[in-house]
Amino acid sequence: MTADASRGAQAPPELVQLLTPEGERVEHPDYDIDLTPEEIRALYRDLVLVRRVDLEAVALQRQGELGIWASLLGQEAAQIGSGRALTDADMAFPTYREHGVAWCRGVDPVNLLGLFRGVNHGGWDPAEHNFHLYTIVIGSQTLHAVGYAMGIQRDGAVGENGAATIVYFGDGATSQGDVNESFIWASVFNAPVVFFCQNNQWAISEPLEKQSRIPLYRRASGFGFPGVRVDGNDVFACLAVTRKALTDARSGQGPVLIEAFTYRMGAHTTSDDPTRYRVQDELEAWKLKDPIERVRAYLFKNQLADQAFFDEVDAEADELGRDVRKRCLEMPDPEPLAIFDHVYTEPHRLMDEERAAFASYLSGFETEEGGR
Amino acid sequence: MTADASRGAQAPPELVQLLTPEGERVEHPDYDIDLTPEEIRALYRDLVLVRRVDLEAVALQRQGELGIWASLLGQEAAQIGSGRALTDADMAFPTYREHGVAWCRGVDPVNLLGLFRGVNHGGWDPAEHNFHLYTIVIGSQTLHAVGYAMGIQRDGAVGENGAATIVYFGDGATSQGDVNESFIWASVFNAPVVFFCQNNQWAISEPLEKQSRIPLYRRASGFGFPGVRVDGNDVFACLAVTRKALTDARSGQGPVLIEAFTYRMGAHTTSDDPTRYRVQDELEAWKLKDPIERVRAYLFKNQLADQAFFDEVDAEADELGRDVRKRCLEMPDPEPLAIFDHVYTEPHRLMDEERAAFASYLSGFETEEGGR
Amino acid sequence: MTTLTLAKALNEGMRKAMEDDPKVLVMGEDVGKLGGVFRVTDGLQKDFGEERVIDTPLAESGIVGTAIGLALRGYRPVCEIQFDGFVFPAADQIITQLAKMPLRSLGALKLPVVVRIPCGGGIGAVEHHSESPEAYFTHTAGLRVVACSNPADAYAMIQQAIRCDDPVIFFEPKRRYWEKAEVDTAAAEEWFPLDRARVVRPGTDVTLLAYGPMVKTCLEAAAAAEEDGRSLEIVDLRSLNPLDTAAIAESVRRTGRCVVVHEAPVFGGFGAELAARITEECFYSLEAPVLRVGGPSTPYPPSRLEEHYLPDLDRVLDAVDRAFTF
Amino acid sequence: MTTLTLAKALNEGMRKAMEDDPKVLVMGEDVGKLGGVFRVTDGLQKDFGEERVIDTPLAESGIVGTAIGLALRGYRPVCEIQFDGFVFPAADQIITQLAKMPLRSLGALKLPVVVRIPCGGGIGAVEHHSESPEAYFTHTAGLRVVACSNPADAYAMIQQAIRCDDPVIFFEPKRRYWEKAEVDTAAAEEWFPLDRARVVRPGTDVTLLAYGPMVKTCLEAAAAAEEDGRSLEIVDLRSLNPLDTAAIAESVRRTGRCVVVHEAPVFGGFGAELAARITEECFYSLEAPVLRVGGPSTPYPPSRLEEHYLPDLDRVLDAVDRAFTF
Ligand SMILES: Cc1ncc(C[n+]2csc(CCOP(=O)(O)OP(=O)(O)O)c2C)c(N)n1
Ligand SMILES: Cc1ncc(C[n+]2csc(CCOP(=O)(O)OP(=O)(O)O)c2C)c(N)n1
Ligand SMILES: [Mg+2]
Ligand SMILES: [Mg+2]
Repeated sequence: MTADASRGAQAPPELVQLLTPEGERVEHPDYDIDLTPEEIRALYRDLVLVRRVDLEAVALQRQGELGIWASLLGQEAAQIGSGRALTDADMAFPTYREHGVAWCRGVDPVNLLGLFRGVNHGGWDPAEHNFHLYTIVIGSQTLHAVGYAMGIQRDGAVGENGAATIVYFGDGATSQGDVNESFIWASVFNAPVVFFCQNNQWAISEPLEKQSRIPLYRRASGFGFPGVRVDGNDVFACLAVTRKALTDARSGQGPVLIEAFTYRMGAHTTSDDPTRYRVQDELEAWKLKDPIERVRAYLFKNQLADQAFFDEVDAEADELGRDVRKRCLEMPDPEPLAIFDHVYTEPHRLMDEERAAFASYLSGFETEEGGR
Repeated sequence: MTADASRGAQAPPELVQLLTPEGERVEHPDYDIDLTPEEIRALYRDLVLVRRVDLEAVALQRQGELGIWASLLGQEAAQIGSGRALTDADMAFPTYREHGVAWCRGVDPVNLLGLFRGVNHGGWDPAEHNFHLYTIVIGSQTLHAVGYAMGIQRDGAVGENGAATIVYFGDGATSQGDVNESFIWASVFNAPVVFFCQNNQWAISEPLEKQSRIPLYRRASGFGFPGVRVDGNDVFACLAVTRKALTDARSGQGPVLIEAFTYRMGAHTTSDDPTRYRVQDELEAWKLKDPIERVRAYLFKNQLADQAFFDEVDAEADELGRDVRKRCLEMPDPEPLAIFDHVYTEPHRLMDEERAAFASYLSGFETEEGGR
Repeated sequence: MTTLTLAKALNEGMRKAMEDDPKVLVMGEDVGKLGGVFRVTDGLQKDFGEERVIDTPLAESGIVGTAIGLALRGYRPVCEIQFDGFVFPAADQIITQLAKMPLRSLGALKLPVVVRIPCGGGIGAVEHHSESPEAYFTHTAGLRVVACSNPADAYAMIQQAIRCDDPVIFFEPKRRYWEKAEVDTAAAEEWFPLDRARVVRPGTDVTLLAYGPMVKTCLEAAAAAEEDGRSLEIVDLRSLNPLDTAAIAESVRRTGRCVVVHEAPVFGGFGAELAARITEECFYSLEAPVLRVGGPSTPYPPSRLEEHYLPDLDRVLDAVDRAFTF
Repeated sequence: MTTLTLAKALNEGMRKAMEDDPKVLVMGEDVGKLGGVFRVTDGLQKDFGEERVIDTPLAESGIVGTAIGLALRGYRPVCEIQFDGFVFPAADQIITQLAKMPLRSLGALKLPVVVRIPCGGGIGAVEHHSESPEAYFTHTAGLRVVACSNPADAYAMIQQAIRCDDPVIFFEPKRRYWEKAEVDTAAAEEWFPLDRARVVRPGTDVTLLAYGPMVKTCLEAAAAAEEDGRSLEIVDLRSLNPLDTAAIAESVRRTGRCVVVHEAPVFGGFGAELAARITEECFYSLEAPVLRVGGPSTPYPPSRLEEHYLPDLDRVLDAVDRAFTF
């Protein structure tokens, strides 16, 4: 195994893990979780379904139906574990890769595709799902999340039955000024926010060493709040750790940084070619830690689910994939004049003028039968 | 004493101190310094002279000769201690308050006044003194310093007889994205840079609690490099701690963050009115820790200097003050057409056109005997 | 009617807005106890508390970024950028987030955030404290950009900006902060619309377009020109985006000549948009090209040179003269 | 002479610059092993090592800020901003530091930093990946701003930019990256000056001013117009700041009509400066106002709408037609 390939191949000692890659339940002194078989099967189902949606989206991109897609392959446990820790009142701020969290928030997967298909910049109402729009400018959403959390404080919604905010970002994002400023704001105002960093080891072609020389969860200590590293491929641990962090935040104990140690199994996006910069061995090592396999193994070994269940979930996944595909193809292109819509909330003269001019320009083509 | 006034009134345990406010030499397990009487007297002289220059500048501002002045009062030890730790080959990046460091770098004090008088934006050649221009945009110089340090690395100038960079910034500056990005760059590239934060407890009207909930030196740990807090009013300790950090940096051991725990005894600038936001008690508490008094006491108690020496230094200071004042008043206003100079290094058509047009506009007044 | 300085008018306007709507927050560096370096927020923290008047950490991106988050939670933050030259660390949050998020949400989200920027020179300050960065924001679709020039407008416009559901970049002419005028603090419902230009001095020979600090300079020039027998019409743009093109064009068609005045560098400045747009609208009416008076296309100079840099009465009249040589 | 794509021409130009001067560095996100997301730096790290081709942490302010520091130490960094829409986190370092530091030092310091920005739309990308932010930089005194439109210029201009002792913002038309043309890699000393505009197609009826990606669009429009019996002259500006006003004015005086074309939103776009300046220079020669063709004054739309947003042959010809209705 090369030096590269050893990245994270052995679990670092500080990693919170509750379920081993082999599907063995292990104990952790600070974190525990007590899930019913039904809950575990539900988590399994989530994991399988979001992976299926993701695969379908990759296929849709290959077939030219999406301009690009950012796959979550390998990060399902981090997203489902943290996403299922949220209550309805909590607010989540994603990057562009949180398809699994979106799923937990009840966002219709087809709505995620609009952005990647190029029919809109974001296809859902954040308030409806308490799930903010995808954010592409790396790190900028962390400040929004902290501001939102400051709003929760001002609403008096911290304490019992309180609400919290969770914000997602990648390992690369930790280098942005905004992310560090968000740590400052959150700690100074003791805002109810959980920083959920999915360290998938890569920022496009750059390995973690280009962003930090120490484990990322330790960044929080420099700002005076707790940081914890969790096995990001362990859905139990992600759920437990995020649940605790959210509970603390909601009850007024301030921010927490969670580093979910995981791996980007696919390309950065469908435009990317990871063979140019990373070795196959690394991928192989991480395949052994697959986030779905270990839950399956656990369910199986502990006889919490039978083959029929697995088949059922697979069938459901296929059906979901087909449905997403079908509805993706049905997504209409926006009207040309939509360019001018929603730029401003209130009437805006320049928009009106330009819209009218463009409409008249377009109607010129109609009379000319399609122009020159 | 109010809660406010207790800020830093008792030395925190982690503070490196070698000379108490009372002028007693104390030992520190990690830092020591062995200074000849002559060296100590030289430090004393530095402290007194830069304070005198500063006082003169404040007076010049009051008399309308400077537009504004940012006083270093109270921060002399932090600046002289760190400034005297530098070798000629080291490069320093200041804020707008590092008059003491400028002194150590051999910058003529009068040159510092140009910016504040409004005759230029910076009146010295940084390469001549290895002292960069004053930077007003908070924190931006930290990245310049790290880039410069990366240049030192590329020049092969790390190691024995190596060079390092030191960059100054305030407690408020630690909140800026740029400063945190500079920590990332420095640690990832292991750049030979010393981050010298003068925590003078205030960012204009905002106390440190608005920027951090833990001591600032601990910020470094979040980025994986050492941080140390030094008594910023103790010139011995500042010299010792900075010297060690620079030695480490020069020899390839990477960045260090030094938090010099000090106090802004004056207003933020001459435009500021600190009575609006801070209590007199706090000031009184800090007066007891004056950076000059303790050296004087030490010299006196240990009979390393006599009254004649102190008188001599005071006389020199007065002379320096007079000289600075005289030469300040002599500073000519720039020519109007200087507006177009040095905007570009190479010839630039627009500058030429605008310069010519403005010259002709101005000459119109001459013929009209001063215009309308 | 009370007599207020421009700074105090803003202060009273914000106070009124905070009284009217508990969701209005004020945030920025030193806005609390100190009341801002220009005292524009003086007394607000004392009266509305630290939860509503927030001294923030020292980082402009953080200020605007968290204001966006607060707005997403239903608040109406009013951010203060301490000086014009310090808005650039917030450029990314303003340009890529504040301006675009409503569109990104297809209208589901609105961001009623006001970013107040004291702007312009003439106060003898050091670098970064005298700039006029409006062109960076007028070119940023999704933002409204307004500039007040006098106490009465300041009082009304800041409240209108706060009530507006779109993000507003609000420029304040810092060297006019201490100028006084009568302000009618009662006539809240009869405010002149936020997005309309106003003829502040009617005239017949040349139209002068100005905003913020230059309105007064133009008024002075008009008074001087009158003695020379020339009648200048002054239009205070007030809103730069959207621009009240119709009102401007109406004036220029009447006068046939137009001079644009701002402090920002001419090259690529907002005057370019004015000149280009007016020329297109009024091509047949123009006796001369639209002339631009502005700062040289250089960084703002050291303050001892600012009298040469800043457009003044003479520079304005010189341009007026030139407009008559065509 | 070799045939190169525009991307490869830039690559070869940088390679040449690195060979010629050991102080030239390349830095940015993913510029190393990956060779940049557009492969413009492909192979450079392999050949020049990690010390000279630096994969940086993910932060644009850090990239430009440390590049400034490297330049202060005598290096000539070439920074890559991955996409146009991601330049804004670096806005402060570019606007308040890179552009102003030489002046601040009264000429003691020079900052030969190149900031490369792939720009423009037409590649079916998501938000922030198709923008044309040139107007933010043309208005920033202290910066040079250039835009290449074809492989031959790309090869020469990137080397000229690197040799230039002033900071240069270097725009690359990303949708033209894969277009090929003959490049004379030998004629280094006979390069057309970096700050000159070039007539890329002579004509007599209308002058079209364009730069970057729109030059090709204008050439297509000119070919189509020729069939209609109209002769369009195309000027490729190449340098936006400084602008080659003389060359442009010479053309417009001859043709009497001018259309400006860029992808950026029209409102406050660089076309405004062109229109204002040309009108002032050529007032008596203009048969029609300078017309501007550009993106709507809205954020760049989702890619399924970009064909409507981007100026195309039809929009250009429509403006040409309108120029004849005056
Ligand atoms: C400000 C900014 N700079 C650059 C980019 C281009 N970019 C998109 S994703 C990415 C890497 C992000 O890495 P990481 O934060 O680790 O998240 P991941 O993609 O691995 O989930 C980059 C550089 C961007 N979107 N925004
Ligand atoms: C980017 C930026 N924002 C705001 C300011 C205005 N300002 C000047 S000094 C200052 C406080 C700085 O505090 P600190 O970093 O502690 O340094 P000190 O002045 O105490 O030495 C502020 C807010 C600035 N210069 N730059
Ligand atoms: Mg990553
Ligand atoms: Mg301070």
